Amino acid sequence: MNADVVDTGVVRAGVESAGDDNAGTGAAGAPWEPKVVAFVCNWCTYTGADLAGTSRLKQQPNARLIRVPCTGRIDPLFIIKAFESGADGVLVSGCHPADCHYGTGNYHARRRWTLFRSLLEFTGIDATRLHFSWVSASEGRKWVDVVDGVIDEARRQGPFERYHALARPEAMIDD
Amino acid sequence: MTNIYRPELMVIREIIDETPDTRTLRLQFRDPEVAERFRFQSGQFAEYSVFGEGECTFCIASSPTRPEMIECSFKRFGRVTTAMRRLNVGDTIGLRGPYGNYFPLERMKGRDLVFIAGGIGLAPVRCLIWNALDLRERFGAITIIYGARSVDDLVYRRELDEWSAMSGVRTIVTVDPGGEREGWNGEVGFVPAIVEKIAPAADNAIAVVCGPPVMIRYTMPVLTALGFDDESIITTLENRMKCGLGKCGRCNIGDVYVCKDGPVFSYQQLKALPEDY
Amino acid sequence: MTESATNDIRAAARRLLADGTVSVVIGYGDAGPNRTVPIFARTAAQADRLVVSHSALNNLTVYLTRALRPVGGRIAIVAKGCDVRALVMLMSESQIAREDVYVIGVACAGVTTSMGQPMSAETVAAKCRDCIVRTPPLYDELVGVQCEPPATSDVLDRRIAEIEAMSAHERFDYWAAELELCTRCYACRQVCPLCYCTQCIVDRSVPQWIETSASPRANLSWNLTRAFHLAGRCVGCNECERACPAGIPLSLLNRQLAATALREFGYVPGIDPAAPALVGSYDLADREEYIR
Amino acid sequence: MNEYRITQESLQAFVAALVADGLTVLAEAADGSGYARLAADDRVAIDPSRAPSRLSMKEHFFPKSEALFEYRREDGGFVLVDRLPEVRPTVILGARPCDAASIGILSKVFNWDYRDEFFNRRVDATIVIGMLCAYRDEHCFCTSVGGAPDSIAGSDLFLVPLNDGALGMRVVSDDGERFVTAYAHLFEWGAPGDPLQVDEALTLPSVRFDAEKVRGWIEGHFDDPYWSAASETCLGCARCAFACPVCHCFDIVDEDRTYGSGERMRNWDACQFGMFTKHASGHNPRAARAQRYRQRISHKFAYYPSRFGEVLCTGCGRCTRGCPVGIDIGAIAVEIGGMAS
Repeated sequence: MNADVVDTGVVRAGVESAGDDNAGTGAAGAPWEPKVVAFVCNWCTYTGADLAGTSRLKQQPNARLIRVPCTGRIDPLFIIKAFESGADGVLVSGCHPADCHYGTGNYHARRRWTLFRSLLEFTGIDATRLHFSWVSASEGRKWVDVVDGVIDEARRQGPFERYHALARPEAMIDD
Repeated sequence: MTNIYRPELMVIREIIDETPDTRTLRLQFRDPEVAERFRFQSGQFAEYSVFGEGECTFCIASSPTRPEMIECSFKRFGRVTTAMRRLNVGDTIGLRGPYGNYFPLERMKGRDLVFIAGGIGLAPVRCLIWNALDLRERFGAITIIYGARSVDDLVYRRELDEWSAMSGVRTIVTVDPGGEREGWNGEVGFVPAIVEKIAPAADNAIAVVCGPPVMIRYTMPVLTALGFDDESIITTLENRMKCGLGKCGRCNIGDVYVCKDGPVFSYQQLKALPEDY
Repeated sequence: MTESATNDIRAAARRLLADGTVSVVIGYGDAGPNRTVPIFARTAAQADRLVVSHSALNNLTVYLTRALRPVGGRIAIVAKGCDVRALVMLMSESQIAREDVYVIGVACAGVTTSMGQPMSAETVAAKCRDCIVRTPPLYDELVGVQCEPPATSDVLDRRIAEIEAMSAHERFDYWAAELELCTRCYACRQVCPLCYCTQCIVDRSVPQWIETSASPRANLSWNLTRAFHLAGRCVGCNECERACPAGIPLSLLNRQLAATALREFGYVPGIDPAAPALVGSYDLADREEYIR
Repeated sequence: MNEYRITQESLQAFVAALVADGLTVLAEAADGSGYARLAADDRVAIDPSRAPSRLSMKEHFFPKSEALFEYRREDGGFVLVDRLPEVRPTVILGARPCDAASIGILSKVFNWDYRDEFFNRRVDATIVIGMLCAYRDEHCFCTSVGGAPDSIAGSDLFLVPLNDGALGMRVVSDDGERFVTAYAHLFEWGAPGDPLQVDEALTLPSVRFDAEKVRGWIEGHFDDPYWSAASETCLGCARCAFACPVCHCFDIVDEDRTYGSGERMRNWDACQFGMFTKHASGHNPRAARAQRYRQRISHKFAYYPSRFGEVLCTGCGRCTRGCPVGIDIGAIAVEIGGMAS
């Protein structure tokens, strides 16, 4: 993907397919596995995750990474869409403060997150399923810790039933 | 007790790229019984589904005289057509229809036919052209005037060549000024100007005009000047539609529902409508 | 807000139209007992239809970016304090230039919750009970009698506190039940002076981020997005809630976010046109203890 | 005409019996929002002089969102599953005449040529118990569009207040007759209390305009500057259309529920939205607010009457009461009627 141009269609397709019933679970009859969507910036966290891979650090396979140019590009709609599409946990991760490739994208993002978390909390959407981190290109180890932590937390919490149930046909008003 | 909104399933058998942005799908019903039942007339339209994305309205571009395949031609514009472009041979498409009225083939019998089309507006006309050609002895002389923005934007290119080669069919292809390129030996000029230049005889003739609104607006007075009366000029309206069943209200113009009372209108009928299209 | 304020507005409108200062005055027209409707006065006769009263509910600044966006020249607008806050936001977001609008500010003692109500302690709008802008923060001329700010009664804040006191599950169920009623008529968006996008995200279909069905899931997505897009921008005029046919307490969502903006960033929107937008700026010291 | 006498107690027992029999009972909610479902032990209040709810009862026959069918990705193709509604027998209790009239008007468009079984099944499963309406305000104008506060159009049974505070229930359709038989034991036969005489006790809303004249003017004034003036303050939301008992425009969209499988939905839509008629090419026949407003008024008072023989308006006044900028459809019809004279 061209890191400077995000086709929102690609992001949406990525988010939705992350909720694919076949993703995250093993063969039929296998125990439930959490689905986690991770929105990561191209310059730091994605590279850090890549480093974890090339360093052959072991991590759980439950997270789908969606790479965006900068955390400043992460619209809270991405997060809503991820939960709508079946995510049990969402991770948003980018460059440490002062390290943003574009200078200030992560500072702007941080403000938005503070407001968005407050809105989620107020509406009772379990904000503990939404995680934020700074992971630099050199922090492969931290990436593994963070993403495993998010997955473990989602596993402990179980399926995000409350939100996903909104999509069921029977949730529609019916006489 | 039937669900009037439920489409029949079709399979894409062939994909033809007409231009860089226009594509024709050749479709067959999955269920042979449905295929057997399906009947339509030239000028009717259908609602095509890409499941997960929605429905889109196109005329049926193939002729009823060639029922083995249903064809639709489309340009990528919105959500559904974007998805439609991603489909491959063997993929599923839904179809509801046919809907609407059709070209008055009976009234055209024994008369000269003048087909005038612009851009992708050739699709409904093409359906009628093949319909007329397959019943050739019923009609008089046939003139086809077709224009597009540029040489690259001409659709059904191979068929234009085919029609050009036919005796008793006069085919004039034009491109907008600036749209020509080296080796182009067709006309250059906007459709209304070319119609004026070609000046098809209005005597015992019917003109069928399809294309972008601006082309239709400027072609009508030319035809009138040539002596075509309002009843002998026929066009189609391309209103936005959703249901195709005269319910959703989208294609309503005055007391007319384009999806039921149209899409085919004579110039006379069109003049009686409020200019809301 | 008295007869004299109405007379002052009429006189101002007549003068501004006569001397060519403005081409139109957006104001409130009399529409029967305890009712007004927005009117656009372009002549002296129309100016004499202008009124102002406790029934001047509409936030007329919505017309500056909608109906009158194409109108050239200067426009006069009758605006209460809360309306002027919206105007300040429109200026700070470069949607309208200060010199293009002539503000007939109204010193406001409060309006009623809905049309047709006489003013009383019961009918006064919730937003007016703890108004911080009885005198507008900005105006070209001021009508009405300046009055003391009310003793804060915190009706909205108390309701917010009640909801915050619920468990997360109760909060979720509460909002799911409220938002299920949403019909997606978009009256909340259309009456909002700060929802001025020429194409709303919900009307974009490639890709379709927000589903258009009035289903529980789609309604949640739409209403969260609407509220969030107003975070740090909403000035609390509460027109969205008044316009909502389903009676959803949208003002609580907006006000809770405003409270967060104040608590976290010390930010109050719509007071200072020169202040940078909340989400368009940052501070190195912004909190981040929730970020790993 | 058969008539039953219903007291508050028997009304309460009636609703309890209906709910116990598995029926859905809908009545205008006390909070004024719309027609909502009653539970067996809810206090039932029939108050003919209460203001109409914000939303009409249309939603019961034509939901704001409903699935038309389900699509499932299977074996490289798709499987479609019908979702024709299985509607529980329903009783609408205390429907206003301006609401009950909507069923007949909507049936025309939902059944010309193609029959819409989604609408029809809901209508067929419903018994409408209308109510003589004693509410009046400056926005009511049912008598100008062929209705009346005591009109039984669309009702199966009809409630009238009696002088002694009880209600009289008249049987006004065969369906109503069949239905009420099962519950007749709960009521007294005949009506000892005198029914309030409509012409004496109730003032009819005065006829404000001649709908035929309004139609005539609209048909000849498509390009009249009046349309811009009338719609000047309209903000283009759909509150009027969604509150209207007879506005019926809709959109059809697909929504995935899980990856690759989902539902085709039908959702309320409105001619007031700029997107409504916008072509894929970008061309929009009604790009301007005034054009859309003209469509709204013309469709109601000219196009629909000339196509289906019914004014697309029951005079309930909901659009006007709810309009955030106070646009008054009755006043507009009066103005147009005035221009026609």
